[in-house]
Amino acid sequence: MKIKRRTWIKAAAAAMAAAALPGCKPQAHKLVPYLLPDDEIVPGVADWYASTCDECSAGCGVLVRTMEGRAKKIEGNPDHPVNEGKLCARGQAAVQSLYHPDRLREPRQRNRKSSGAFEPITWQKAIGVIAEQLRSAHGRIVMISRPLSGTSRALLLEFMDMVGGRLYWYDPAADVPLRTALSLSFGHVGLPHYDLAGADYLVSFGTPFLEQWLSPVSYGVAFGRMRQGRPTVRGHFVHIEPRLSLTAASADRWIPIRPGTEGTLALGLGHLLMTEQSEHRSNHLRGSYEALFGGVDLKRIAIDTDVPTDELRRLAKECAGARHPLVIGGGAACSHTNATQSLMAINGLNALLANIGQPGGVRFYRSHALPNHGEDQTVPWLTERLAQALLGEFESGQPSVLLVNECNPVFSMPPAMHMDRLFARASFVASFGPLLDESASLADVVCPSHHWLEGWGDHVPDAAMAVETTSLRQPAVRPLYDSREFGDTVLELARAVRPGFLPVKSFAELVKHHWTSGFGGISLAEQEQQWISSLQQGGRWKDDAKPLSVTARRPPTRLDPASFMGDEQLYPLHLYPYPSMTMGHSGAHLPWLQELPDTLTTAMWGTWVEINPATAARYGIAQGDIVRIESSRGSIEAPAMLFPGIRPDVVAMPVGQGHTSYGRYATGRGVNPLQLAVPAFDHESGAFATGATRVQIEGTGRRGRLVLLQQPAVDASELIQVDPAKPIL
Amino acid sequence: MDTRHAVWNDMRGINRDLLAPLSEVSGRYLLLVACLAALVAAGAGAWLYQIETGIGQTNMHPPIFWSSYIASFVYWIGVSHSGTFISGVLRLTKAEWRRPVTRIAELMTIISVMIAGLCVFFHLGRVWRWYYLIPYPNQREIWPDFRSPLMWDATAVFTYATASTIYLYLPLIPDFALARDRVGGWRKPIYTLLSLGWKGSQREWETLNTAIRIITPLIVMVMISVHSIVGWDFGMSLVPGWHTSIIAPYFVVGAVHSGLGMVAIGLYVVRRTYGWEQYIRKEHFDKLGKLLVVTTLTLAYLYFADQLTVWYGKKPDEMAILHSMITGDYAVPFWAMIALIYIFPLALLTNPTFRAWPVGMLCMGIGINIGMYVERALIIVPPLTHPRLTYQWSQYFPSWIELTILTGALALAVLLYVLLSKFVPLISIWEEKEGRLHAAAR
Amino acid sequence: MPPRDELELHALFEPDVDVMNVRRQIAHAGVPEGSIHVLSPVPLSGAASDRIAGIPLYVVTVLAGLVGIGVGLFFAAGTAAMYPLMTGGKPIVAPPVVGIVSYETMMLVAIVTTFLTTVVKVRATNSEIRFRDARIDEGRMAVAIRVPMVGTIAGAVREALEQAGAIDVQASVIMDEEETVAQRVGPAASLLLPIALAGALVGCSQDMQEQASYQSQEAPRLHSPEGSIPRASRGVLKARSTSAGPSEERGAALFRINCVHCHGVQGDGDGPVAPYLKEPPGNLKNDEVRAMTDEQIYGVLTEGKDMMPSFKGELSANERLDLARFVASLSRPTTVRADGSEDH
Amino acid sequence: MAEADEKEPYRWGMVVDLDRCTGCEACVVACHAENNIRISGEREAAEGRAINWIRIERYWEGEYPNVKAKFMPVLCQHCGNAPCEPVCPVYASYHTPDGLNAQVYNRCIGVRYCGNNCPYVARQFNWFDPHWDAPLEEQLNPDVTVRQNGIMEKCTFCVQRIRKANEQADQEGRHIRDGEVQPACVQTCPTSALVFGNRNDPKSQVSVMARSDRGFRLLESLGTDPAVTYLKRLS
Repeated sequence: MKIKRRTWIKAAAAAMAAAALPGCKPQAHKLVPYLLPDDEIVPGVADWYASTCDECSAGCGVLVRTMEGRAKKIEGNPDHPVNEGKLCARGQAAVQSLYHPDRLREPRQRNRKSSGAFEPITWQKAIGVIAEQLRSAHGRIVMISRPLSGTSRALLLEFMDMVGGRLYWYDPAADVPLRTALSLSFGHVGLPHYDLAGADYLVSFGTPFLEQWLSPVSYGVAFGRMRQGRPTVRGHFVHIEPRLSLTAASADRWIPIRPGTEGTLALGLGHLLMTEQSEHRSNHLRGSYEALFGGVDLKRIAIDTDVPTDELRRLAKECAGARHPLVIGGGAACSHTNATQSLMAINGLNALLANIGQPGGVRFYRSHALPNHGEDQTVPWLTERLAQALLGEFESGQPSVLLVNECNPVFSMPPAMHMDRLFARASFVASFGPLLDESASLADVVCPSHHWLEGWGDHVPDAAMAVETTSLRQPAVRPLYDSREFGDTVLELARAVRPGFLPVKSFAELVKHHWTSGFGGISLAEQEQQWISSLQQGGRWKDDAKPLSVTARRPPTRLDPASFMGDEQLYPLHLYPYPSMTMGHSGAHLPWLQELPDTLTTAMWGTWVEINPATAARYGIAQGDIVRIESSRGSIEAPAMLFPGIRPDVVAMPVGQGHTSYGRYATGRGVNPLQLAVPAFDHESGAFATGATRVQIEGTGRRGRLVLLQQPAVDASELIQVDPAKPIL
Repeated sequence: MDTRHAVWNDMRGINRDLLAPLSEVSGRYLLLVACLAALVAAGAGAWLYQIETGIGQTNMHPPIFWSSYIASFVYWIGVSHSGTFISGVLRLTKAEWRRPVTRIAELMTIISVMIAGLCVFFHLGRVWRWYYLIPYPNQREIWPDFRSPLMWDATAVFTYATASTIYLYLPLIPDFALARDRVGGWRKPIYTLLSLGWKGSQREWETLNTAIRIITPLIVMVMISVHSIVGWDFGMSLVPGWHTSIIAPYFVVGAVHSGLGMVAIGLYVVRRTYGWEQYIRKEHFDKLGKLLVVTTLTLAYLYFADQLTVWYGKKPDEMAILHSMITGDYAVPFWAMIALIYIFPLALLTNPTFRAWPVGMLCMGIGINIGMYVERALIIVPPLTHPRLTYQWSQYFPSWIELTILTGALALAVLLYVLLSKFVPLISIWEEKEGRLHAAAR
Repeated sequence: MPPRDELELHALFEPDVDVMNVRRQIAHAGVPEGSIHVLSPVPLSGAASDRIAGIPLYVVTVLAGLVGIGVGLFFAAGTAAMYPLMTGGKPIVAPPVVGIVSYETMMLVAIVTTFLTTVVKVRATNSEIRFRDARIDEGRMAVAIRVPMVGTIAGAVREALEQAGAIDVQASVIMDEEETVAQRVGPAASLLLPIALAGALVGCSQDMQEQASYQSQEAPRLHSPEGSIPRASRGVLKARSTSAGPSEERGAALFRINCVHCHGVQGDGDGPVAPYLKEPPGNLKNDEVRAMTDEQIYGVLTEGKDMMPSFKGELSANERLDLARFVASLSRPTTVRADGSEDH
Repeated sequence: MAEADEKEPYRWGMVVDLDRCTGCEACVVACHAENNIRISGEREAAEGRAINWIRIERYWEGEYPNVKAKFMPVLCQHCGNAPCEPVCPVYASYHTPDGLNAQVYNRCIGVRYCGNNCPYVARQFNWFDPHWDAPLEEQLNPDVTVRQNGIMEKCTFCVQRIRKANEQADQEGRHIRDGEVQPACVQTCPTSALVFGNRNDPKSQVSVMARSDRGFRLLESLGTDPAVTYLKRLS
């Protein structure tokens, strides 16, 4: 093989050339300038829009970081009195609900008779169809909506008066028994302000105030202050609940009482406060509570509640000795047939401890609202008993038009209520939610409303606050799809039914009108200036709310024991469904929340059943086994989670999963424990007693799939650590 | 004197025997090459799939970031040390029985170093950016961080690969000359090139022998440094169970132990396929067995010393690892490893008849290598699955992609060996002749 | 190696020949010691070995080792000192690390240099010998002698060889060889080609240049929502901390940037673009402008006026206010200073 | 303790008050929203590959009925003597002058030794390329790189916010005020359990709280000198 020198040089040159080949250019990035420059957008610089979060009814003030017309991040508004710059997990995840891939993009209609599939229609057609139904319904109209406040509440009330329909608020996390108990005890409609930050001794009967209860962020901020906010005082916190919930985990002491006996324990505590600890507390109220707390047998209470008497005495002594004791009830206490009575007893304790209206106690304020907001009309809550009555009415031949706004009763109400039958019976159903959830998929016409980051509105906090707060909501981004503001849809419907309903052009203008007219007699320019500064600040909050002097009107006279559904022998265990701490009742469609590990069990992307390790051992169940849970109404299956923080006679399951139609991340994931719930209602409030069902569990021998953050990818991880130091050699 | 004369006459026979594999290509050989190539292709396909979709195809997850690829890297580096150790030490001690063994072992060295290098590339998350490891001048003014044990690894393995290639090539020069004169076809020009025009004059012999005498101690020192550095990859970390001072010597002895096992396999296979009973005699297997006993005892001693201090000290984070191995998730592989690399060798290799029995030595070699592979995996995986924060304890088992790639790598090693045996005489011909002359002279 | 007319004699011997005796006889026949080569299939021990010229190999190894340490020091210590980056609280140049890396590079350079020297030495010695009889490997000895063609030495040596018992003696004339160099290097070049190509492929991937997130000014461009007022809005006048100079200066600067090309440097409406416009830009010094209040000028700047575009998107509210004040000052009777110079 | 270096005004650190932490995990979601962390999906989460730059570890103590669940937010501790830095062969992980443990995404080749060497298991790895169903990618933060597969990533104390505050402070010719720059988790923590600030400034809130007698540091015995100080829970 002879290669001449020249050929060798040519080969080398070719090699060099090959090496220089690859100048592959990166993809060209086009910079697209604006045709008409946008007055607010400076490329690369973020705009911050002040608004109000609408993921739950607390209404925290938020600042939305927007870059070139795209919402990037939601942060707390530091000036806002509700959340003081902080936000909960759900608030942070709200951006994903704006850009959710399965949001409805335009109004759709479903022909019930034919295939039942939804076809897109125009807005005129949708409004026309609904208006036609409203006109022909002659007043037989029922509207179920999530609780609204401010201008949208006033508008909806006026609309419903105009069409002669009935309006109900529906929110699965509304704790209706607590509201009923408060109005019965103190004759006051609104929720008081539990001043945790000022309290130095807190007793909580099942209240999940650190999870998703009424105003989670404000209670989070208050809890932080109660613990470490004051240099010399550290608030002591005792939590009483059958299961060690996230709130119980932050308590100094957790008292696992038997389900349904919160009221009984309150009686015992009240009795001790009146008798043995009476010298600490002024007993001017002795008379009115004598009937309730007087004749009480402590031993009986100890047996019923499974709480030793010395524990009860210690609680009473500490409670009486504290300077600012506070007792709150809710959450678990609301899920039994004697809920309202127990809560009235619990609130009675506050009266006994004379902390009503005191700093660190239960404080009531005059509910305020901007003028002509119709605050005098109270809107009834759609409790399950009321829903059953409605179903009866619809089935007895008087079906009416059903309007549903941003709530999902078909899923969140227990299936025993047959909400699907109510929707089927209704002559016509219209839904205004953003997603095609279970309720919307049974509707005839679906008109998607703007996401709260795309729309206008204002919000008055549900619970009373020391600072009189009204917060504003302004769009941070332009609407993504062909959806409309809910207010605008209502206005158009109203005008279709009765022309000339309201002089305003749009809902945004209505909100502005309400706000500017509320500023009193100042010039137009000044009103505009006030409006702009309110928008920039995120609302208006004068600092002094007028306290309301409240007297305990009718003390509770008797306390019935909680009744449970299902035979004691056949179904020995209590079912304890609790709202999932990551998703709550309605957050399952957000991937960030699905992926958020439930802090106590560290489980993600699914449902599980929590069983006390001793009970699990008795039934021969290991961590991760599929367990069948059976009640008299049916049975479901879920993987078992050995959970040391639960009573042996109770099994707990998170509520929030098991959707059949709620976006790609939630549909067909997990299981809804409320399927097992046997119908039982709280006497006074009519709310469904979700904790009143007895169940039986048995291992199916199959292995389930528990997705855990702790000890990842370990199929049979025992949650209870084997003590590594156990000698083996 | 006549025996010396017999040896001289017999040289033609030696040439014929030892050059036999180079010439005939049997059907069985082609079949073997074909199925090995298929396995290699499967491994390469799995690797491309892993590069394309992401290294998530493996079963690794926090806290287990290293797993079977690094275990294979350590195993192959360990096996590669057999060649240098045997040919190096035996040449230093002038042990006569080294003659047929050295080249078989050195060929294994070259191939296993290459496969070890390949395992590193399987392991890299962004393998197309591997050249960041090379210290080349660049406008970003950034350079590999030589404080990282992995850069010591890179330097050491590169040095070791170059050195062992040289150490294999030097004694091959005379054999290439011999082959150049006898083998035709496409190999002749390559042999001509590789034999550097070797004529066999005494001055050439003298140069060659001095060179080999100089490089032998150097390469043994390199061998010890390379596997200590591979040990320090783990020793330098804070992972409980890795951060021990004994890990470097333990790895070196472990390497030699698995290397000797592999050589035993090599000897038996070569002897069996080419029928070189009178070249690779029972005496070789016996001597190899003796060496194995020595390494088994040393390794057992080091391992016992390490685990004793852990067990007696009872530090929780290290006890957790010991527990997981003795009674926990990794008990089965642990006790299998103990049996394969300590109990069977000590029990069987101590009696001479077994040592001299080639089939026995083959099984012993295979057992030791499987045991050592499991031992490397048990060094890497249990400490990673039990970090100090018990919240992160986890489990790991290789995924099918990892197993395919690693079997592909093993098949590639055997394929290269089989192909090389057609190109390079497996037993050093001139050393064999020289050995016989020495034996005859005594 | 200039071609010389020389002869090479090959003598094949039985293995048991006394090599020393043969060597003495040939030397006696007048051949210098250096050009006698004894070829054997295995290294002959002791006496028969020729002396090796040149520096001993171990010296080369030791020197190469020292060079290797230097290379190691450069790589580990030198580069770390040149690009000092703090990691893990460890010293920038860590002695044990430099030690390990230098140890490795020392070994590398030492072994490679020894090998290269051996190759050179072996090539040097065996290039003197032209011919190798294949039968050496089958257990024969051979002696190769190089003698000049002319003269009687060749015949004398041939006899001495036959006398010493040579089985077969051959002679061959030394040929010219120059193409061996190319022969050697050709295959090496072909090896270089694939490596260069492989190197080329590597630099082609563009990791993370294509970001899933929208970079600024990336299509599709969206607009901000109508009616909403961000916290630090550009459209809302706010009391501004006087960071930059007085308002006039800022106004002048903005005028120079945004307005001069139509309204001209002095604001007379004679800017370079003016002739190309359908309607001539307004002369800012005429009385119509003088009559306008600052707010009205601000309005014109914000909304634009017939041909003039709106500057709402370009300038923030405060910038437009400064610009309006400056434009007003252009047309207003300038406050005549005491020394009569106009106050621009 | 790496000594406070006068020339460098900032050394960022964090204090976690365990007595305030209620385990509500708002910090985890805020971190996901701010730093473009991928949605790993159920399969990847089941394989233990869910990426959380900050996670709330829950440890059970005791047996029923007096059982307690203790929460421990764990994130990258930005150690002074970080074990993950010297072991990286390509300088992808190094220590910035202002006390942050920086992770250079483009430089990382995925050797993952730093992941092994971190005793806090604070480093996460991108096993696959991330994927966002349209239009979720509209939410991605342009200031933070979207990482591809084969790259190690971890908490950066929201370095994009720190750098923006640096620029802002330099523009106004002053130092960054205490509390002016806050990572997303510190900003959203309802009970203010997380506090972030400059450890070089003895009067900053984080320095004051770090000196509290309840203070301890995670796995301090390893000598990693973490920048995060935990305050013990009292009940």
